Amino acid sequence: MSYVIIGNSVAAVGAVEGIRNLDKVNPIVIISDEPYHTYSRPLISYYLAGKVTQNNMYYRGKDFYNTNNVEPILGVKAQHIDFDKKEVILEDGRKISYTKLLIATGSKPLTPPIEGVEKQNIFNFIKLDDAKAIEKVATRCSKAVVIGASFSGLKAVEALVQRGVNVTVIDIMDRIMPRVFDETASSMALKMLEKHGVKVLLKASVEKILGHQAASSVLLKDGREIPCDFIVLAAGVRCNTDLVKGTKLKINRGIIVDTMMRTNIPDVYAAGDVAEGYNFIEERNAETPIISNAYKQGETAGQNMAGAQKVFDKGFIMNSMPLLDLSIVSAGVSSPGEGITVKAIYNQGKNTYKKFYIRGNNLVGYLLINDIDKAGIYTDLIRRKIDISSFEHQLGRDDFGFIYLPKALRSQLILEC
Amino acid sequence: MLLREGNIRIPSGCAISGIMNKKGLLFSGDDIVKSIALMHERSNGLGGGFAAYGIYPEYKDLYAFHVFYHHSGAKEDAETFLKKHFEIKLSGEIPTRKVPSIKDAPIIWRYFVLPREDKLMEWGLTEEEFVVRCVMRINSSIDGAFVVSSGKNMGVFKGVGYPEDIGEFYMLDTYKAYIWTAHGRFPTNTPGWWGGAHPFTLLDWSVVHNGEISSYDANRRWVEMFGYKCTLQTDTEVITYIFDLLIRRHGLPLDIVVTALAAPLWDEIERMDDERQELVKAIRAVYGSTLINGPFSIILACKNGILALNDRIKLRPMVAATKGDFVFVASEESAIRAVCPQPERVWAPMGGEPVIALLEGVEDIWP
Amino acid sequence: MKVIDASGMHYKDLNAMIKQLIKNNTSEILVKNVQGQRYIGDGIGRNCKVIIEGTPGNDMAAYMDGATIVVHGNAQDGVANTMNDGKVVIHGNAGDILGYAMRGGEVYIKGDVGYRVGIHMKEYLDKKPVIVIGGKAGAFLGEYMAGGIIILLGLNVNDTQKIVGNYCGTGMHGGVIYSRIPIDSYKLGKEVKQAQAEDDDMEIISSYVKNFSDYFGFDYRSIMDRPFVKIYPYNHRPYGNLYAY
Amino acid sequence: MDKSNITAPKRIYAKEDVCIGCRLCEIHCIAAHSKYRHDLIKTFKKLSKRPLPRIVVEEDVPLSFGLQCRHCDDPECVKACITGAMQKDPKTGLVINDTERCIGCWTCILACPYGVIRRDYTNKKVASKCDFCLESGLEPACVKNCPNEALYIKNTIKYYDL
Amino acid sequence: MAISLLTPEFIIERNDERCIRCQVCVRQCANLAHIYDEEEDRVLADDSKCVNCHRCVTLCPTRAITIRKNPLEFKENANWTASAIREIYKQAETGGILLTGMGNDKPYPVYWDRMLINASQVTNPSIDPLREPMELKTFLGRKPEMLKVENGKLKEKLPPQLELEVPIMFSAMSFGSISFNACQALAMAASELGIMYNTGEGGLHKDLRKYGKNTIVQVASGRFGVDPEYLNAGAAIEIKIGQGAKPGIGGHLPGEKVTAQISQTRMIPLGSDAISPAPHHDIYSIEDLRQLIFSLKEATDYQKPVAVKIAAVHNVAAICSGIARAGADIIVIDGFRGGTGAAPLRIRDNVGIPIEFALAAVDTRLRQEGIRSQVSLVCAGGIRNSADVIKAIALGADAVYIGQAALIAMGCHMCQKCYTGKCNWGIATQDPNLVKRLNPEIGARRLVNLIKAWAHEMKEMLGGMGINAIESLRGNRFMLRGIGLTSRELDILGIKAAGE
Repeated sequence: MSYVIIGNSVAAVGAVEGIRNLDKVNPIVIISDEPYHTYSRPLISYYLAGKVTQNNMYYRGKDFYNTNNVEPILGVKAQHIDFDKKEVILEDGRKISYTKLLIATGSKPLTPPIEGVEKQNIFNFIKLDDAKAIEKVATRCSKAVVIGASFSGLKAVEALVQRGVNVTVIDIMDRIMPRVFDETASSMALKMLEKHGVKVLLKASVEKILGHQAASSVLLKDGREIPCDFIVLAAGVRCNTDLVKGTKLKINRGIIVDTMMRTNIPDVYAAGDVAEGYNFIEERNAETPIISNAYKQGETAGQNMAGAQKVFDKGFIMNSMPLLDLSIVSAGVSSPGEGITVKAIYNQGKNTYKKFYIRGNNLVGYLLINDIDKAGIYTDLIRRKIDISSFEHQLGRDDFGFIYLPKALRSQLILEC
Repeated sequence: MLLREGNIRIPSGCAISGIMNKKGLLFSGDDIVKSIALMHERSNGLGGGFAAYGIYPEYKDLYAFHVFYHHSGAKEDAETFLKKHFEIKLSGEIPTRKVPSIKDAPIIWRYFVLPREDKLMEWGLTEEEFVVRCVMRINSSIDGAFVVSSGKNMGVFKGVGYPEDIGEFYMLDTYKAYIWTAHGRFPTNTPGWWGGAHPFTLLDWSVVHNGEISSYDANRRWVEMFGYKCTLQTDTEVITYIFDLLIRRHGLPLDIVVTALAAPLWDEIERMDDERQELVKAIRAVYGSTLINGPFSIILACKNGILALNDRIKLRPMVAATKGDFVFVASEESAIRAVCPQPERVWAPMGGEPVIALLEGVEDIWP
Repeated sequence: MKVIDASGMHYKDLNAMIKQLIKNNTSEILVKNVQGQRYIGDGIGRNCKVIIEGTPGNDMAAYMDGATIVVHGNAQDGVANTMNDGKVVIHGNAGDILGYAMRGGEVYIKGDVGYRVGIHMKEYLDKKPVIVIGGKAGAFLGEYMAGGIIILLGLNVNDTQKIVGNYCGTGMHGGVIYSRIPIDSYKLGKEVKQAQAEDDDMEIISSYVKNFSDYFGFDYRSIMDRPFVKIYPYNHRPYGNLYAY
Repeated sequence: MDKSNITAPKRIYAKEDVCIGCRLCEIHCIAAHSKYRHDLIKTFKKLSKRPLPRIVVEEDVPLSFGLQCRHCDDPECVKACITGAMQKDPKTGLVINDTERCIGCWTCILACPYGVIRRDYTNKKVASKCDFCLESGLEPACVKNCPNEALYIKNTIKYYDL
Repeated sequence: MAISLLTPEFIIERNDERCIRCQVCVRQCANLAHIYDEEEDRVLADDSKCVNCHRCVTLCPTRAITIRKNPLEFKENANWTASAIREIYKQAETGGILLTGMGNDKPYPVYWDRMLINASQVTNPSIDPLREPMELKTFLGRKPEMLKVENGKLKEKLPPQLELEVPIMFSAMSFGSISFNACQALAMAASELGIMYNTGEGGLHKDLRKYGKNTIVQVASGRFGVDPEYLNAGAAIEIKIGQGAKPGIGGHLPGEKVTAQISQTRMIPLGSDAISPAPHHDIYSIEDLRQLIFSLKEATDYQKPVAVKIAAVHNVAAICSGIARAGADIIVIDGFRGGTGAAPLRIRDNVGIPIEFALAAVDTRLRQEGIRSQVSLVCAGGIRNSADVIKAIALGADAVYIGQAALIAMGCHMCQKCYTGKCNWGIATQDPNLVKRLNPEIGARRLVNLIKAWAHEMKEMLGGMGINAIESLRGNRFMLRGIGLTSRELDILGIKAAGE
């Protein structure tokens, strides 16, 4: 019996811990093209901002592989998988055979089809190496253009601002973080970004990137030209399915898995950003590229690989994003839809915003800005599909908490920890 | 002037001894004097006394009144009262010997009487109750007169002095009885009043007692509700009344009375079976005020026999012995061996465990 | 139906006998020759009818909790004292403090009642005690009354002034007294007011008067042929300002 | 699940019927986690930047109760943590945030079903939560100082037996 | 509004060096005497609202608060004392009856403190209660004059008795006058101690029915909550005629205290006044009392002892004789120091007599009539410690009731403001925000501790007297001596002077 995991991020760690929960003996091999000990990708913006050192980015302790009896094969890309022979073929030609295989290759950046995008000083922002590369050019008073006011784009903006870089953000949409923010939220963020000297250009599409070898400015379709020393691309990510494209492994946007993280091929599992698991709010398979999800999927896959019968069917999107002065959290549904009631409370004085998406008797999504300390309770209401009808009117209170839950529910939740 | 018994409560310690022949065989007072004399150290010369049953066989149907008079006026008053309520069949001075240590003896007189029929009718009482009331009347209202004993075929001989001297004084060697009890007294302070010596009696009952009970006033105030007057304020007196009330008037069997006076402890009661528990709880609930609390060992005597009893946690000594038809009880074993060197059985009864000796053929200590 | 001849019986024995019969599920008991035996029906919680011939003693139906007692004769004092539920029908007069602290059930008296009737009557949730008096009532009717209904019919009263004694409703802080004859205001306690009974009042009155007429053979229509008045408290807190805080 | 692996933690529970809303638990919690360790006067008089209370009294008069980290068996915050700072100690069963590694992304706040993790900006931006007064020998200051015994510690082994 | 002439009685002193602005005091004062000034970041005090209940003092975590009597003086006047003047101001401002709470606080002599207890020396032994048996068990209830025993068995069962492990009970305190949590604490403690608590006239809450074995249910003039189920729910029934704190007058629970729970328990509508008339309107004479006693016995099939509680008044001995003869199984006498949730000040301070005299007089009288042993005697009203209990029993009581001592054990600080309903200790209040301050478990524990401590002390005193069963102390007046008493007082108490 041998376990092989392709990928070395959160899903992989979850899998190792899931396997080791049940099987302390059989070897585990981790294969990753990155040369690093397992680290947390979202930390790259903090790394870039100078808030964490590389040493503090490791998701688990230095002895993680050792204590868990894992053989890491790092800095070597997996080239191919022979599902019939149950072998993983590495780029250096090595063949690693497996009894159970987990594919946890994560996601990769989308490169927008812009002229000049191949020039130097244009970076993605997804891996540690990306951050390390940006670190070199992002000097004080340098000028940066970030393309894409998305989650990762804004995290890059934050990091750059904190490094003293002059930043311009460009997005084609009329508001920032369009998938999560509405007009109100967006304008709160805009106001804050402006305060920090960030220029935000909305409804702006990039015509091309100018410069000799290196990018020197961005030309917009409306003719404006934004000079810059470097560019960060944050146009989004997609599942990194390169390894298995064209095989018999079933793929949609990501690798399709059931609630036990099994793919269509026996003994092959997938977890994390690469997988398209069950999203219980949307009640269909969809990517839910967030850490807790990746961990739980990995853990579930690991346990099942070790012989358990675990199900993880509680996947849904949630995000926390401290953005300079704002604390932003969201979970579940983030835009109005059929059968969904939206309640929004904006408190200008306190500069807080709360928005709830309610379907029937259930909370299915929310967005909070600044007043976020009780966010997890809302998340749990979503996760447990709790009937909120008796206290729905209390949801938006500033002091919302367990005290406003019905006594029976409250006691039940407190007991079930 | 020092107050005497009746004016004040005087605690005292003592020695007690009792001898009984269960066949009713009469024997002289020599033994009891010898027995009590052995415990000389337990007395202080301020009181000694004896009760004897079976001493007046020829007058056994008459009440024998032993009376102290402290002056002749008292005798006149008392005799007027007696004549009014009783037929006096015979009377006379109780014979005594001169004993150097016995001083200040009162006039000691003896009457054999029967209640007058017309008075009985008039008072509407039983003969016994009538006698009790009359004795209490004399003791409480005729100054200088004190009825020492008033039972049938029995009598009490007591006074101020060591018991052996009192025995000598009353010439007890000349009497024969089937029950003898004796008492040597160690009062804490007293001018020495003859009436205050023990035994205390009522009708046939006599009690000798060792110890000072702590429940005295609770006991006293309870029996006084039933018409008794504790004129002496002594433990012996109140114990006698409790026995009289429970046995004679309430008609309770002796074991119930013992359970009331030396009640089992609650943890003991908890271990009893349900029926017994209910009974004992009821006894403690109803007769709680008769619980004699504090140190005591007593010998209750009446014409049917004797009962010796210790307090329930045995704060006072008591030894019992048997030989043939004889039963002995005393504060010390040596006091028994002084008159019966080789008893068949000697034992120290446990706290609250009664020693009962009845005349052959009788069922209970009363009637 | 079981019959008990109560002549010469002590109340303790009589009541024990009645209780035993009820325990054995007797549904109707006739007690003959009752003469002053107290506490008949006290605390009885079962559905059962006790018919009394004679003069029952005091505290009849005290703490009663559901039985029915019919008295053929007059009743003495303390009928339905602290009664919780059940029915008492008296074919005659009744004495003082009838229905003291009564919480539920109904008492119908064909004739007159004594002093302090319905004193401290109360009500709670579905419990609403009712006293219907065919004749007149003594003073202090409904004193401290905290709930329930007293209906005073005054059927035998020639002098309307005499339908009730003085201090009617004094200290009253709940419930209502209906009277078929208006009561002179000097007879009322300062805590109550008098008004014409309204339609919903008349509805309440009529249902009980119907029972009354059925029990005692009166003509329902002629009783209801005139408007009633109601006496009710100004508020539930009559002594709110009595104290210095 | 392999039960032998899990140490049943002790948990702090509130009796809401007798919580008097005095907030002494919060006050003592602050002091217990300040550098003056339990010295209330110094903590409050000398420190302008004080730790946050890790127990939060919720109040909707007359109801009130304190709530703090449940140290869940299957902690959402640990799984959500992007740095690995939030860990469940296998020995004590406690969920402890390593504030050296925490970077204040608030993902744990987003995940905590009880809303008992708070943003602490006092020194470094970190998530603040109950540590069961680990450094005071696992004698939580809130429980020790509740004047009405409204907080109590219960071993939850029973829960595992279910 | 015209100015009030009433100046603050107390002054709240706050040591600013110690105050950490935690505002516990602000949150804890139901009288709003503490105010937090956010602008100044200071806690201020409104002295006029302080009742000196010590809640803030006790809860302040830095002990920054103390409360003093306001040193402000009126001109010295032996007749017009400060309280006399203040009472006039209060009445002149409101036109109302002065109300007060708890027992008479006037400096009348406390006769308990003028009686001394005996101990054994030499002539009989004292007993060591730590190692030797020492019995406090007490039965309350009617006793037959004598037992009838046949073949070693009881011929007739005893009438129903209350069996107490310690001759102390918690006296009647109604749900209404005190909080549910206080009632529950009393019930829990009574049940653990094997003694009784008393519902007072407030009915019995359904959650407390499980303590029935240790409950005395009271029937008072208001008959609140009285139905057959209630009467049968306890171990005994007590008819309340009077109360030591307010003999001769009724009670009155204002509507605002009639909360949902109280309304349920008393079986009256929410928010309506609960008025207890001064008399039972079915008792206008002693023979009527007999009628009520026996109606209760009838309703409970003679299974429950019936107690009758009266206030100690001038003719108490004769009244008690009547009560005993009316069929009461237990007589309760409540002395003029008895507690109350609310009483008119003038009544409390001027009506009634000391329990010590009342008890002695009643015991003596019942013994003179030869009926003392048939009825149990319970005394109440200002029993403060185990020595008071011992003295009461030696004077003739079978048991005592404690009310105020129990409340103090639960946290009462004797501020005497029970009638305001704002008891900061959660005892005399129905405000749910205050009620929860009394944790019933803590309350019960403190009560149990108190009674156990007293029981222990009583055993020590009994042991000293050479007595090992409490019944041997009952009426054992030889165990008492008076000090500083006139011979008339000694006579009434039936005791000798110290040294006699």
